[in-house]
Amino acid sequence: MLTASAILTDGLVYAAYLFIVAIGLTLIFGVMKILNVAHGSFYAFGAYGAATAVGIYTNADWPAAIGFLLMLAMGMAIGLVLGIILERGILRLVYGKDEVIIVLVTYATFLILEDVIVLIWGPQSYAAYQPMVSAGNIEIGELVLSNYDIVLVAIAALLAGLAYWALKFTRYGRLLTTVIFDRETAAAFGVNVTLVYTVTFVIGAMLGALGGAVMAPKIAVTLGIGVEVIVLAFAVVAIGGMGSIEGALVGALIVGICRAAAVHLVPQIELFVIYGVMALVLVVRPYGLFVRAQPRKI
Amino acid sequence: MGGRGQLAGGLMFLFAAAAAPLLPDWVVSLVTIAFANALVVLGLVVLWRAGLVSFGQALYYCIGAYAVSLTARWTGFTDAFALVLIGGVAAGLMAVLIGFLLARYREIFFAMLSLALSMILYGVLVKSESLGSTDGFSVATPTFLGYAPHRDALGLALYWLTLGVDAIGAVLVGVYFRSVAGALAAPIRDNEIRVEFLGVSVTSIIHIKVVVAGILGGLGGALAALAIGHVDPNMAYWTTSGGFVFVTILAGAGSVAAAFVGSLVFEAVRSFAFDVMPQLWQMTLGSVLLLTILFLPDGLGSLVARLKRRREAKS
Amino acid sequence: MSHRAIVIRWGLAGLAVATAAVAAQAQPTAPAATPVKLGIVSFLTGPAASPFGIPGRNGAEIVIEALNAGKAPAPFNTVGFAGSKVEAKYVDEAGSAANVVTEFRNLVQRDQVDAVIGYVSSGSCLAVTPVAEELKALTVFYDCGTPRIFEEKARNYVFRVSPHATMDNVAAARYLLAKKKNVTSYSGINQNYAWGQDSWRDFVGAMKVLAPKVTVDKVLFPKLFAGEYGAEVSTLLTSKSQALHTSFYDGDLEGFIYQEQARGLDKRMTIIMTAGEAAIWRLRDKLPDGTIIGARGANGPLARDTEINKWFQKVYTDRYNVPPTYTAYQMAQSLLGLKLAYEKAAKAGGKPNADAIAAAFKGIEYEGPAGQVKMVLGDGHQGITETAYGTYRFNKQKKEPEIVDIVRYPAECVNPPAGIDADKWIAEGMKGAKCN
Amino acid sequence: MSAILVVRDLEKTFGSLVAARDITISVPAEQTVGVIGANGAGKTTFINMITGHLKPSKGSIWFEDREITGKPSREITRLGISRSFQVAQIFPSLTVFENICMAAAIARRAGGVWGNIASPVHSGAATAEAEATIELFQIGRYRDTAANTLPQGVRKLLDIGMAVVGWPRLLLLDEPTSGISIEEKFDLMNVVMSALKARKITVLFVEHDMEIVARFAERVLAFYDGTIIADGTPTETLDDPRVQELISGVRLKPTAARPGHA
Repeated sequence: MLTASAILTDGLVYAAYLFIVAIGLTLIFGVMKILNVAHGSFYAFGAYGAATAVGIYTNADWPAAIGFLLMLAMGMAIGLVLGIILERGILRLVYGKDEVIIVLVTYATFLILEDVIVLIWGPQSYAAYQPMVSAGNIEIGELVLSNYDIVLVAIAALLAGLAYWALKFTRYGRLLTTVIFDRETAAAFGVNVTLVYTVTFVIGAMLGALGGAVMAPKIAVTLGIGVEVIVLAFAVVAIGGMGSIEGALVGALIVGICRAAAVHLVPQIELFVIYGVMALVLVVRPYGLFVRAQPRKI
Repeated sequence: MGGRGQLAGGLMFLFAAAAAPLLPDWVVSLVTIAFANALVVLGLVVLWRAGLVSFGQALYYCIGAYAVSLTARWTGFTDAFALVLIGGVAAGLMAVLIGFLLARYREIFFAMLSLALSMILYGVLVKSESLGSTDGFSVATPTFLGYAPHRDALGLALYWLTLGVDAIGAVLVGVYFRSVAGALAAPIRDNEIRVEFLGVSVTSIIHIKVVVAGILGGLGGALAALAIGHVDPNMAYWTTSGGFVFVTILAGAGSVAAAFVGSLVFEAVRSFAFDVMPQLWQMTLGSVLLLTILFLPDGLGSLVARLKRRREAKS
Repeated sequence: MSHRAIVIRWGLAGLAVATAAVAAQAQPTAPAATPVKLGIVSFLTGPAASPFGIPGRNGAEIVIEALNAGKAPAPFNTVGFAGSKVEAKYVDEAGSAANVVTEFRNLVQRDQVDAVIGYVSSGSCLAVTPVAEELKALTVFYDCGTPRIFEEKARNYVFRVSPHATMDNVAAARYLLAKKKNVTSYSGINQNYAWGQDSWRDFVGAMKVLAPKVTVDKVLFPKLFAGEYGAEVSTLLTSKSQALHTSFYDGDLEGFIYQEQARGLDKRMTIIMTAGEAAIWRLRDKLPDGTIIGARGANGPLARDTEINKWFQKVYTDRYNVPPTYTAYQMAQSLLGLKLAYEKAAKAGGKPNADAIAAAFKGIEYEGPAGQVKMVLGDGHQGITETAYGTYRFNKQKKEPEIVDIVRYPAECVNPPAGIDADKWIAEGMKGAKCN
Repeated sequence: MSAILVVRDLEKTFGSLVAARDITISVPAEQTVGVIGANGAGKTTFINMITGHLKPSKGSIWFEDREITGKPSREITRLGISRSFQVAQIFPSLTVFENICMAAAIARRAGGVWGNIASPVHSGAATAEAEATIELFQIGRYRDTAANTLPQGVRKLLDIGMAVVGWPRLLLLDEPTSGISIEEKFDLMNVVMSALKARKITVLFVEHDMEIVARFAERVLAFYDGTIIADGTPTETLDDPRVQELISGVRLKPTAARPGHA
């Protein structure tokens, strides 16, 4: 019973983390059909930005809540700038090329950004633990939960709700849905696809950076944190169905729970449980859980 | 791919073979590794012509490498020719199996599934302490039909072996490209329905491509294992696959020779970046990739084609 | 190396490939007065740069500078290596084994270095070893921990001054049992790769020998650089163990500590960090008091207060504003050892070659910042030193980390004797350990 | 004349929707059959079932006295039934010659996986076949043009050429003149029909233009609501009052057939 509830809570926390890093990736893929390897860089930049912000507020002795908000704001701001630069400066030049070529463009961008981090922040690692430590913990039965983890789950839930609301009830969201559904028709009906692309990419970048920012207090912000996140987010998105927000949510939950169960019950398989689940899902549903194969017409 | 191209390729091959003893050792070993990797790239070219990209080609590379080192380790058998063959066959068999699954997928899904499969192999190897886990283990010094060279002579022998395997591979891939199964690449990318209605199973043609690419990947991994003298699970990691795709883009899918030139250029650029900017080599590589895609969308191979066209226009 | 020299060399390399004849001139022969060239390889990029690679490189820079100025304390106070200035070339260890081997060959064959010092990852060391032997290139590994290098085969040109990782875990077990008499069970969290797996195996082996009744509870192997340890912390929170063994370092270590602290794991069990020392200057008051800390030898705050240690601490701290951590120590130890061997070989006159230096290196003993090194294992190629463990405390008055309750273990107490493999030694009950 | 194609009681349903029912016909060898009907009348469903693209829900199809009901399209192609498409299905990045040569090589290859690997594309036989077909369809001046830059009419000819290069005995043409301007339609059909006659191929072609049907077909099948409502000579079918009411809409004089009728 204790193990079961531990698996559930751990799974939920891990799923929250996965969802936050995967939602931006799946959004960009859904609208632009770009599998963005540079998403890992957004994550890393967000984390470095958050660490810088935490450094500023710790020195200034501000209250923790302000520090937390400053951290998120800094992360998102970096995502905004980075997103605009990449979309306007690089991706614009390769629209219309093969999907796979664009993946490689983002891979090249990722390589370059890895070293830009060294140029800006140097090779040393940064700590940003203050928000998490000051959040404290609560005891539920025998389990001790970090309040920060609860905040993380809340943020993920909020993002999911926000995404649902935005896509369903806002003008821009409905526009996006149209573009996802049928790009040519959308263009024919006068949707400014160029603008939609820019805005989507920037939002995706901000979400990626936000992922890094909220995770920064839990980890040591160091070189190479982006690499791990890319493959993880890919796996989640592939399981859920690329381009599907609800897919990212369900994918994150599946991976989160499976991994937590593996750690508690059979720790030997933890290393490949994610890829195992991914391969399994792809074998049964080649396009992921939430995307149906499109029948081909003659 | 006319007779002139084959003649030029043959001459280049002979020149590369003859020049080796005059080259500095470090160049010989750099070229050996570049040409071993070129076989993997050639496999990716086979797939790419049909519009398929594998982000998991390191799977076969790694299987080829481990097959070589494990065979040498368990049986004490060190003949390089046989070991390379074993590497290719082992990877080929794996590709036959995986092909049943993979041949149904296209585009990004093909890429993602191949990535997942190679990461599973990585996870299994990391978990296998008896195989040295992440540290990997060393590969026995190979012999060549009883001849057991050392130091410089070993380097040259491996270089010539790699060159020989490359030449055979290039010729066979050339023949394959001219066969129905090989030429059905652009047609599959263009219009699978038409291919099916001409009476061909697209799935089985792609399956063949996966196997051809797998065998080439295994041969490349086997040669690399002998040249490096060490194998480790990183050979299956997705960044290794990413590197191969990188070279494929750099080389372009235009010709067989481009894979070799591209691989050589990549290895030289990488080594140069390590030498000159030890902390910014990723940026250098990323920039080269980006500039290639932007300004040479068909890869280095297209430079030759462009030159040829200009010459034809003049005459 | 100057920018121009690089351009010239690559130009020559290009020519060499095109017209092979030029190549012969690309390799200048070295006259006797030329400086000693060293290739220094460590992680300059990637996750291992900040904790290991960069401190290692910094250690090399500061020591080489002091040696070239002749300002190191005796007996290292001669200029450079036997009067020749030392010129270092720094190379990144990042990338696949193929890259590491290629860059090693480049250093030896293209740059014609006299020796290579480097390598953090055991995988790199294992990959480089056969190549170094084949090329007869003198190579000193400075940080990598796997005992396999000298156990698989006798080596001629490869040396390692720093003791291998077995010592860390044997001493950890001894310290834990000495200080926590009430331990009935313990758990472990180690990264899922060779270093973590080996560390855990050695620790469990040593515990079995020293306290056969103590049981193992949770065994966790999260992925390397996983970053998120929520499930692991929960699992450990459900455990009744009194102690937790970990060989985590840097990013993973810090992430784990932040996350476990938020949930109070350290209130329930004592954590033993075999490589924890590198993190104390960064974690400061975030590292729980009472944590058992190792430094892969008597390095850093665990080092004895000798003249040479005081000197090294001072020059390093003055330059980099942080005290040197253990990889910096290991680099300093390796450089100083190589210097002694070089100078011993140079006494014969002229510039010594690799064979002469290797012959001189075999079995030497000397004292560096981290104490007395004895090259006794692996036929005189593998060093052993004493080691120490201590308990961490953050001194709130001085606002500085402290390690108290330090226990020193003689080299012969925690290392296998010559001629027996580390695994076997532990499995057979650590026979012949001399602890007093 | 023995029947090359026999269809009995063919039916296809998608859930509750009946796309084809009660189709029974017999086509003698070398006959040219026109198929007419409004959109959704079941013409394409009928063709798709014969070529194996769709599996019939009921009934049977026989080709040269061999049952082919429900066989996969690849196998049916290999038995000697080819088809062209409403929208030309070609390989845009290849030249006209490469398109046809590819199709010729595929048709001539040995069976099995090994056949695919061992058969060269540019074998002498395949090349000769391709050249002959290009000649037959009079598209020689486009021989080395990339297919994605071809005019619409040539694309259609290429599409049909690729279906013919493997010497099929039965060819199904799905709206060969769709997307072609009225002025060009007759020229195109003249080229196609004389080529097919030259190779003695039995033809079923779907067509909306009654003039073309009247001119080129020897027999016309009229589809309505998934079934055949008239089957006979062009005159008979086109004069059928039901056909006039439900399909052609206007009365058309089949006697308008001009000289040169193939």
